[in-house]
Amino acid sequence: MAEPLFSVRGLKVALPDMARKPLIGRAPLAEILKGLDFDLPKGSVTGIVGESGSGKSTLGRALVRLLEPSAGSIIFDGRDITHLPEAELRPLRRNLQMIFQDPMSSLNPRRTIFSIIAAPLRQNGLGDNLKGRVAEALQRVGLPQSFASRYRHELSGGQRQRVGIARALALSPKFVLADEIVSGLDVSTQAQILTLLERLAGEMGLTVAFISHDLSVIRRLCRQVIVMREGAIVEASATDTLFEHPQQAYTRDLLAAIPLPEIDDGWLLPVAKAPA
Amino acid sequence: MDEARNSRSRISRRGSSRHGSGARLWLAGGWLLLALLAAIFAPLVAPQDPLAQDLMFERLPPFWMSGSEPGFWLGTDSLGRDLLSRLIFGARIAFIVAFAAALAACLVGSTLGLISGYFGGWADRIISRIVDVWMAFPPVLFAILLVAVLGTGLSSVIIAIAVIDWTRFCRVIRAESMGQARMDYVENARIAGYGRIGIMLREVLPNVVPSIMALLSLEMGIAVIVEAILSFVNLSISTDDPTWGGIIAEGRLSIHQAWWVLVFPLVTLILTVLSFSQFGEGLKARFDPVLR
Amino acid sequence: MNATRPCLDIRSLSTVLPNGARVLRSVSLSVQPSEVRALVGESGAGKTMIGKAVLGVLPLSVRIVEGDMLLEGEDLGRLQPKARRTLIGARTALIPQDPLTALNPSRRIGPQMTDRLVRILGWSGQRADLRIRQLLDEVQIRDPDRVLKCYPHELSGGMRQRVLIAAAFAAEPRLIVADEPTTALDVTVQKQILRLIAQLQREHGTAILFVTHDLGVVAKISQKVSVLYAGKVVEEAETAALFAAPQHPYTRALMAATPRYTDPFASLKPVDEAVLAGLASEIAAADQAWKRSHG
Amino acid sequence: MLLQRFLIRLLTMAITLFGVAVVVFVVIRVAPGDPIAMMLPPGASDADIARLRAFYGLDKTVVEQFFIWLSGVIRGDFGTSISLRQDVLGLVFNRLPATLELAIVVLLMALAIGGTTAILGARERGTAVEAGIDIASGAALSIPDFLWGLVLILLFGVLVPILDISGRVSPQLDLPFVTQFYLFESLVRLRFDLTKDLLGHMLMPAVALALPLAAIISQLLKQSLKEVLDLDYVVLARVKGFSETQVILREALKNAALPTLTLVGVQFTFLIGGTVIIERLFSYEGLGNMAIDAVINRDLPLIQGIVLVFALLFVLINLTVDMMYALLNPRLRHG
Repeated sequence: MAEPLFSVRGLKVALPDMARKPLIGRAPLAEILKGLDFDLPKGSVTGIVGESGSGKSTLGRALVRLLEPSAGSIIFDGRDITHLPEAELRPLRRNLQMIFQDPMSSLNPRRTIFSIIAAPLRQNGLGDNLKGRVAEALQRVGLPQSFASRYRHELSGGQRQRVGIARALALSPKFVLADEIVSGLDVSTQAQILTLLERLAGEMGLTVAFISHDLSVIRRLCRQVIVMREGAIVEASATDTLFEHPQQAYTRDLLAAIPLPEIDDGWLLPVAKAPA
Repeated sequence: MDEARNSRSRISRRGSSRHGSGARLWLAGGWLLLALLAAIFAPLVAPQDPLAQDLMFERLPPFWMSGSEPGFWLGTDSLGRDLLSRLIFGARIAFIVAFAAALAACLVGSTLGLISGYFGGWADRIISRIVDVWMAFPPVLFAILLVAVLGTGLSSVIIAIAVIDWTRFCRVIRAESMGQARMDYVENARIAGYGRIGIMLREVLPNVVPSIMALLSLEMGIAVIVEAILSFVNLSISTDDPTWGGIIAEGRLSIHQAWWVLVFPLVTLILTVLSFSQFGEGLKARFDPVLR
Repeated sequence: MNATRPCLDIRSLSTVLPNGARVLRSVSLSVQPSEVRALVGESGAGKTMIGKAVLGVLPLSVRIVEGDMLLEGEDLGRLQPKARRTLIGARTALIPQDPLTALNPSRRIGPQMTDRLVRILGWSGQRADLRIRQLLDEVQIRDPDRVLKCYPHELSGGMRQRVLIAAAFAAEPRLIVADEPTTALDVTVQKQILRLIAQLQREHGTAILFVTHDLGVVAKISQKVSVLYAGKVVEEAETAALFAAPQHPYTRALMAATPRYTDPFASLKPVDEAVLAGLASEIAAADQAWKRSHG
Repeated sequence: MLLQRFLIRLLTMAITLFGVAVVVFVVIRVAPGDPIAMMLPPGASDADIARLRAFYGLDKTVVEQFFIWLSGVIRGDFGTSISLRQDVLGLVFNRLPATLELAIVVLLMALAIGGTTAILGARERGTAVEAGIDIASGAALSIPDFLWGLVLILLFGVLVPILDISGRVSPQLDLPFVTQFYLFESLVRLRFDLTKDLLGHMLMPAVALALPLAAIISQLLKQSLKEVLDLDYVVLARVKGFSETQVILREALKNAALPTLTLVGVQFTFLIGGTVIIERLFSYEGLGNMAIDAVINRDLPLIQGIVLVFALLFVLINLTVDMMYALLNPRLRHG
């Protein structure tokens, strides 16, 4: 087996719970992630799946160190990045990229697509031949060169998400976090974006953490899956194993709850025991 | 009071997105340009010496009324000074005060608002507390007090207006920066390797610039009014220089004998204030192609 | 008897935006009593707008330019606004998309559920209260006393959606418009909610116009389906027949694009350019014809 | 929860007031002029000046003066006015009712005008009615109260002279009042002739102040209403069969009013600030008018007293609004 790119042990993240914040003083901390252990193997796509409140997005943000863990360790490419301060992280950022869920909010409305894609290049010492590199990034995601001079609002949803991918991949990073990148898109666009990511990940040998609430999508894209619930890992295994022989009741419930696009008269009939 | 500040900024936002901006922008800009040119070339365009008193010509009515004298288009005041010339020279003071005071208030307020909104934490707490204290002063009284303390004069007026009105910028820009700081592209910039100041200048600032511009224009109008109010209570510039507020104060006294001494500066002032606020909103609408 | 008079009959409905663009393009469809008809399409297909048009809650900018809507034989377009409102209030209900914004945050659940019964239908408060409790029981809410006194923010998303379903069925409407009622929910909650809607629909014999973007949901809940693209019905069929043999190329493409974990490599197929080109010319032809006949 | 919120607001209020006291004290002491010299006839001896300085405490250091003054303020002793030679608190209380009456009339006027136009505009959204309301409120908002005051003077004082342009009450009238709340007392005593005269004096300054405030209430509430009217629960209410007016009044108004409420509070404080120049313009004998005289006469104790009373009014208004907000918002009430 290949050496893991990420090695995570006992990872805990606690965030201030603003709902319970007293009027004076700090909000109490709520433990979002309750001690996670897992590895992300190099050069493959790992799915992280869970329902809302499972902590999957928090986990993603901790991996790329937008959040600082409260306990445990994150080893990235042999280096402990658990508590690295922002300034020391900056040289590593080139290899820790992210594609956001909502391209509307993740692309600055006042910058051209060129400027958006060029920013990480410039900031990471790849400022030479910017034009060429941006052109290459656009071409890689199947966008015409003329898009370089456009703004966010001049693009469709699918095109925006392509820009998000182009920007993240322009640096040829070792790791990319994809956080629910198709959940706002129509199925036809979703299929395009996912096949694009699938192809690029294969071509560039990327390590990807693919966060999604949709197990159907995960099955196609990922080599292994981590199922999360309430800040803990329910089950983690190779994709085929998970789908063919789910070990945990929760995983089986999740699978059974997906409405497949095929006729099944029994699906909606109440089962003997009331749903939990 | 956060809610209040947020909704304050919402007013300026909603105004801009609704109406077409073209006609407003041109009308408002046209008047301001006219007034500005008159101010710059005042000695050339003013038909009379604004300070020349002539008791033979006191309270002459405007040109279309009987008893008017050629050359005194808008009539004269109770000392026989030409009203049009005084208005033209008054525009000089009005514009100097408008530009200088509004820029100073803008610079201080926007910087503090940006820092407060983007960085949050202690910086925000301290700045917000100062803003609260400032907001507890009646602004006009504060301005009058400051000018009384600093002594009358152009620079006192400018300083007083900047000192009372920086909070307007601070409040709005703080609220907008807070909204910006929550956007994903701020995190995206961190992912790209930018530091905090870099993100503030690169990602946040460009998105609040339209608001700053609209506020700046609005503030210029307000500065003109505050200057007029200060002149009105006889606390602005030295009494020799004609100011719009000073003319209004005279007009208020002789209102039953010579209404025009009040009407013309009042109309000038209203047009100017309206133009500044509409110009700002129009600019904002024009440079905000990316709403939503 | 049932087949002679549909519960809802929409005939050639077209709407336009202020700039003259057509949003709905001569949509015709009908819902028989006790039938669930799904309206499926991607964003911009106009599926939500059809439901809003029926209920008379279109955005102000959208104008109906042609077509009739018959609710149990009554032509909605010919009624006075007041009579129309009362008719819609008495015979229809809406299950909205987002349970978070569908309840008034400053009113307690109880009055929000009973106000239609009391103030529009003229029931006594006691009768309305009994009715609501009965429905809450049907949607498996076991502590009605507490729930009725709650403010919306005190309930979870799934609970709120149950409350909304109970309120929708309370007045025994003939037709319910369900506008993506499970899109905002997690899959496990979605399954429970779909199950509840199906169960109540069967027991009360209500017709449902079920708006969704998810072919999976269509397959599970509906008997008939209309596939929409750009405000036009491109295919209409019995649900079973549609999934057995989709006729229109767009329907086939949509099915191939929908992910299926049981068959990962046969699904998630990007829509073919040729299909989209075909759709575009179909829409253009329809618009030309419409322009000719409407000058 | 509510009580805790209240106590914390009280604390921040105290901090704000202390800040105001410090700022005004510092600003005034920077003044180059000597107030004592202005009080005495030109030939006064140095000894006289020194005696008077000692009487007003002006011979001590600024810090000492501040704490002497502050301890007095806490005991309710604001010092003695230099120009009027009377107790500052007495002077302030004598003038405050006039300003409060004006402010309350303005607020009621603005709420009535702003509220109705907002509801009307929201109900008739997208029509010429709304466009008309927008233009009117835009104009009312862009022109400051000072200019509105002048316009009104020209219109109703000169062109059609039907209103009094100066003072609070006609001087020839015989006033039976025991309090300074003339308007209120005239109503209680059923002396409607006096009410009429008082309102005749108050109308123009009140309208001048109310126009911008009404415009801002109207714009904000209308915007807020329109946002709420697009929400699902409002759509649901329409489907239930309620009419648009019922929908606005029953479902939308309360939720739309909440965000507007805090803003009305802030605007009301601006309004009280605006009374200063409007009172001056109409020679209305209120606190603001006295404040300008105090500044011109360099009457330090009086200025300090008035500014502090204004600041107290401001924070009290904010406190009231904040508490109302918390009371009306179920999330905060039960949180």
